[in-house]
Amino acid sequence: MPVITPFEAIGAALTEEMRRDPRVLIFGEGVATKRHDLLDEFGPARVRNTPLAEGIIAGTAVGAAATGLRPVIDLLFAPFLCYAMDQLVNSAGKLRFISGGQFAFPMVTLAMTGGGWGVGAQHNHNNEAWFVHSPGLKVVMPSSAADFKSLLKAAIRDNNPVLFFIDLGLLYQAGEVPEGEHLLPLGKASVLRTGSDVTLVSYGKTVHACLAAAQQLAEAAISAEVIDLRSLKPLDEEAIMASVHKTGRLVVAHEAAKMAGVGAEIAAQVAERAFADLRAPIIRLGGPDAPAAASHPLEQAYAPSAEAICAAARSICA
Amino acid sequence: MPVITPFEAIGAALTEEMRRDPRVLIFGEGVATKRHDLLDEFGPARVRNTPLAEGIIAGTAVGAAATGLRPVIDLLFAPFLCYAMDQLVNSAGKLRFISGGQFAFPMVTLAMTGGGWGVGAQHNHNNEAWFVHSPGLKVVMPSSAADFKSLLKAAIRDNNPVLFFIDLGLLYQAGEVPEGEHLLPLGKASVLRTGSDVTLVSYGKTVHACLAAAQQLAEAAISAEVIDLRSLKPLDEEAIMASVHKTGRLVVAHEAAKMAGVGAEIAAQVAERAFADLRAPIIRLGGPDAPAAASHPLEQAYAPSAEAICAAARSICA
Amino acid sequence: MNPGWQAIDETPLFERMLLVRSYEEALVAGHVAGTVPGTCTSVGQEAAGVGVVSALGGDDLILTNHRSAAHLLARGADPDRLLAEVMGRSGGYCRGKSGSLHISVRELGVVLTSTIVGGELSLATGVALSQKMLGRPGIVTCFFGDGAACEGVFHESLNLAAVWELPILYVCENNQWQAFVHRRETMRSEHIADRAAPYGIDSATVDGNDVVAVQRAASEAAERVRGSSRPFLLETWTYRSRGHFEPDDQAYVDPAEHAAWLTRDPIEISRQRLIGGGRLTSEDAAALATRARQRIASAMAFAEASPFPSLDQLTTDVYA
Amino acid sequence: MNPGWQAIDETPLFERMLLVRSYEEALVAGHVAGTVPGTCTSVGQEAAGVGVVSALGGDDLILTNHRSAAHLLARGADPDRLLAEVMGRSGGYCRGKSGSLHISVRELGVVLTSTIVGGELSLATGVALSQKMLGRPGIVTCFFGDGAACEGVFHESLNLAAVWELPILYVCENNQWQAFVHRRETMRSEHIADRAAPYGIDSATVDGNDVVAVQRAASEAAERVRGSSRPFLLETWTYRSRGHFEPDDQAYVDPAEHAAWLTRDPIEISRQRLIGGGRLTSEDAAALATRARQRIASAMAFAEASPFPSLDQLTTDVYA
Ligand SMILES: Cc1ncc(C[n+]2csc(CCOP(=O)(O)OP(=O)(O)O)c2C)c(N)n1
Ligand SMILES: Cc1ncc(C[n+]2csc(CCOP(=O)(O)OP(=O)(O)O)c2C)c(N)n1
Ligand SMILES: [Mg+2]
Ligand SMILES: [Mg+2]
Repeated sequence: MPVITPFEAIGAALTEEMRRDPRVLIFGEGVATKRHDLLDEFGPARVRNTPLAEGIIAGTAVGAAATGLRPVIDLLFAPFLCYAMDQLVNSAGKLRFISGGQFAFPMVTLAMTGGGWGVGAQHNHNNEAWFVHSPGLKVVMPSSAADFKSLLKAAIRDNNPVLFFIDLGLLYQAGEVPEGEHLLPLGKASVLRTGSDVTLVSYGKTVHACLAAAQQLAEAAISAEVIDLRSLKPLDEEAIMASVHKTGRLVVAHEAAKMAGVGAEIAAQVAERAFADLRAPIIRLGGPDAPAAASHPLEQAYAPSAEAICAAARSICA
Repeated sequence: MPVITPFEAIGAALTEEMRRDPRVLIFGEGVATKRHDLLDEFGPARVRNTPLAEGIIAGTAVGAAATGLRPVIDLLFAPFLCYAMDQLVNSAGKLRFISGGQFAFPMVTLAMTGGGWGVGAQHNHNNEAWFVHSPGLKVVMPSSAADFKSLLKAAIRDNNPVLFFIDLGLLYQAGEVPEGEHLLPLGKASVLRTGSDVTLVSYGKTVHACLAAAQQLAEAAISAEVIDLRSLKPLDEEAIMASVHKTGRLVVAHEAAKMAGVGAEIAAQVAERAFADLRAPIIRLGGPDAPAAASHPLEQAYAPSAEAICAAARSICA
Repeated sequence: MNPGWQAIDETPLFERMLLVRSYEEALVAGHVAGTVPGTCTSVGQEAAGVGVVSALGGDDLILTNHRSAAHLLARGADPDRLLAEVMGRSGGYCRGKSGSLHISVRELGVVLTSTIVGGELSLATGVALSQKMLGRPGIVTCFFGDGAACEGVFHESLNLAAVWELPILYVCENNQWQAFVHRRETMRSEHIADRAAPYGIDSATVDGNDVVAVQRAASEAAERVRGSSRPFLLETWTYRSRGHFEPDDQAYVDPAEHAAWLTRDPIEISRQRLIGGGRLTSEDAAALATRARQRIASAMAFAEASPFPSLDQLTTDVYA
Repeated sequence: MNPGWQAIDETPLFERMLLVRSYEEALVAGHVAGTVPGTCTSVGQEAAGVGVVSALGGDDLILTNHRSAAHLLARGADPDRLLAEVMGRSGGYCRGKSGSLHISVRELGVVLTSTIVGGELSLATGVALSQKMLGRPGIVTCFFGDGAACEGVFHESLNLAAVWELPILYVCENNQWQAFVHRRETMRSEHIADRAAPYGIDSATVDGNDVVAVQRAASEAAERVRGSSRPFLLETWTYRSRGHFEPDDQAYVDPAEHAAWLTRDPIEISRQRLIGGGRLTSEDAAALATRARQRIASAMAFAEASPFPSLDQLTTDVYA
């Protein structure tokens, strides 16, 4: 199987979908420069650089999606989504409902997030929970090169606005990506490791910390099940419930701030729907309720480590 | 004790604080028109109408706050905060940290939210959870005329950026407001009714639904404790833990969408810190994961009712 | 279609304006009676809306905002379904989910109405991009207010439309007011049209209270957009005679300015020209006004008879 | 202080430019060596930054962005603490929390640096409002790029500054590039200065590679802001000689354009004028260059010796 990076996997997904469907186009600040292979193949009408203006980039995508195109936009870093919140939340997320179903918004918004480049809090801010809390949107955040490709293809074919978050720490982590057409349904989690003592739920980069933690736990004779959510909205509640039903213990981990993060929603669902199964407190690990620093050691310490996840699991498996 | 509306209580708080501190000023779209009493007393330099541009209104407040003024801005309706997310989140919330503590941002942002006027999803959207999930901000949402005044005064004196959400449904609900200087600390919840069987946690308008539910529950010989959070960030975890320690049961209710709302954070904290106290599943009630409709019956059905809260409590007190 | 002054038949425009006025008078009366929620009326701006819309072709698309009655009715929207929507009934164009502030009517080409000020400006570029890339004939007309021209997205929208050569007719209804703030307080120049040139966009300003002048200016502007596939900005200079949102005592309005504009009521200007030109008798004009009122009365009956949406509608139309 | 052409002593400006160049050459070398994170350099723009900052008074405030080395060093920032900040060390001006992209130095009046493009434009109005309402003498200088002029907040900022009569000197460093996109692709006009007039703001454009011309134009502009308490927009026409962010192969750059601009290197222009005018010998110039390099070498030593922040710094400086 070919081994490629998520950056390449995203390019491959875009290429395949743009070949398949002439309505698919991509635009953003520097997209045509950085993805010149796409520009060469599909031309300047379908691969566009834009002025530096996230609001109108997103608004243009919303208007185009409602009227027959299937735009993919690159808004670069997640904090820049702040300039496009009206278009993404008030327009893309709400105008289908407000219009009584007259419009659909098949569009994908790409945004990088998380630590890795030491660029500080105005580039590194995991705000995906905002969009999970907003109606009419879907939210995807892959953890492997193969998933980047399959999930992006599925997102492009979805008829709803999808926020596609790219964990910076993974962008150049090459992995095996099967040739040919592979799509993953949005809203289905994947069990990366089965276990019976504790369930570790995560997404994006932190999935790998969970896998490492599970390895360490195995050495301590604790059997951990690792769930990669893949999609945060829709959220695969059933996969989580099924696992907790089996293990009775839950640890949720993500790089985003713990406070009111996606982990809170997962913990709350389990505390409501799987209470009878629970044998121990639900532990959440997430970033501190603080901006992310540029300084390398602080940036790296922001996200939950395998050690911290392992320790949390041990504390409830005692 | 004088009986005034929250609209008047806000005016009273502004008047007292502007008298006390010449650095306090207020601006926004139509502020000088709608609050002409303030304009008359404090003049056009401290009470300003602005162009229709939420981004620069908020940015101006951030820049002014960092350099010696204490601005209050009125951004009207919560969905309009979408135009000011960069200034509120990336600047006000992060620049203190990014600068290594060189700046502080004593500013208050007013925004109305919730149902009541039948104006639809682009005016009615409870997005307070976004700001609870964002670092460096404080979030306040009062439930009574007296609290509107005391909490706004405290917010104006706070040295951090405070999002002050005004539940539309309460704006003209008159209540007793004590004369003179009363401040409430941000981050302290209030127990509006003590009980022993179940804890009902809420904020804003839904607090009144919880009180009504508690009344109905009492008739069914179920003793409910009602907690009004008042401030969502900082969140009064201790008050919640103390109550759940006593009751062993928790129902959280708010008008904001249940999915990844503030209720999730509260449920998750209890499931982690008070697991041993819990005698039943934690129930959350919140709006559906959908935009709010303009149509009156739909708008009213969006928020959790006293009946729904009562039924939820009964279901876990059986 | 680019009719010169002579060619324009003013009577149908006059009738449309009467329909809009009757419709909004019914909204106001209903609000006072407590049967209709508050709305943003376009009383005084009927010519600006009717004049532009009547200059468009059937393929052309329209984006509008919270003050849309003239645009919708001029485009041929059914008063029954409009009123039902305003009153939150299931028979409304948006099943009662929109209410008055963001009514879209896709079948008429009125798309993506937003009540977020500037929303229409942020969406128009994408609609025009679809028209251009999918090779559709119609141009995109984007109605916005002088206040919306203060939002940053105005700048972003015009700049992108110019750079990408998008077929957009930007129409700014400069009605002097931005909710409770006068235009004077929010910008140093009187005219929004002044702002187009730096983007490389041509513009014009027209008396927005003269429906014939508006129709002609809009026809010319639309032809330029059609011919060049480039954006153009038309400013209609008009006045919001009633308040921002019902109810509104307008205590903040300068009575002299208000009175001066009332003497230039667009319907009265049209009526006098039609009668003066011998194209209508005052009896004809009165009869047309009566017919408009009757049409709206039956629409009100339809709306009041239309049921509210059922509660399952809380979660429908969220995802495609 | 409004020095005419004659009055300007170019040598200190030349020295400042040398310091900036040496500093950024050290950043680039350190990046190649793996000891310094990637940065946005202002190589080629030294005159634009140094010329403006040297025209300001001690009371004046500065807002800048991600490409700030010339502004900071011209203002007198300590290279030790700057380099420490870029390298994420506790000895940096922001304790290592900022890194290179948003360095503020309050003690020098460099406030609220933001790397959000347009951030400086959204904050400058508030800083100027404080200056005005608190009766402080200094004006506010806001540095931004040609790309930032495409963000909506540019429009909102200029409009508000004009309406509220805020003492802001807007300085657009038009370096032809917006990250990986040429200015040509994002706007129809060449000059940002063209955009000021509709707001009622005066503007000027100056050769940004001639430090003396920039200094003079900035002095005049600053005096106008001081005298009128009104905003003014100065555009410095310059070029980003290196990539957007280290590393950057600039494969997307037109070699002819690049070569043409390299012949107008601001430091070389200044050097030749100083030597030509007999104010420096080439030996003097070389000695100044050496001194600048030495200063940066010792700064690098300081930065490398400065410890990383301790982990408790993860949650400090969040709330006041
Ligand atoms: C982003 C946003 N800010 C504020 C409002 C509240 N609001 C609704 S209409 C309006 C005035 C708009 O003025 P203008 O653009 O001139 O349009 P007009 O109402 O005069 O037709 C305001 C402030 C809003 N709906 N959206
Ligand atoms: C809101 C936002 N969008 C995009 C970026 C990424 N970015 C950083 S600098 C830059 C180019 C800015 O161009 P310009 O304003 O001309 O400044 P220059 O870099 O040329 O000095 C971009 C796109 C950002 N930091 N913030
Ligand atoms: Mg207006
Ligand atoms: Mg540039």
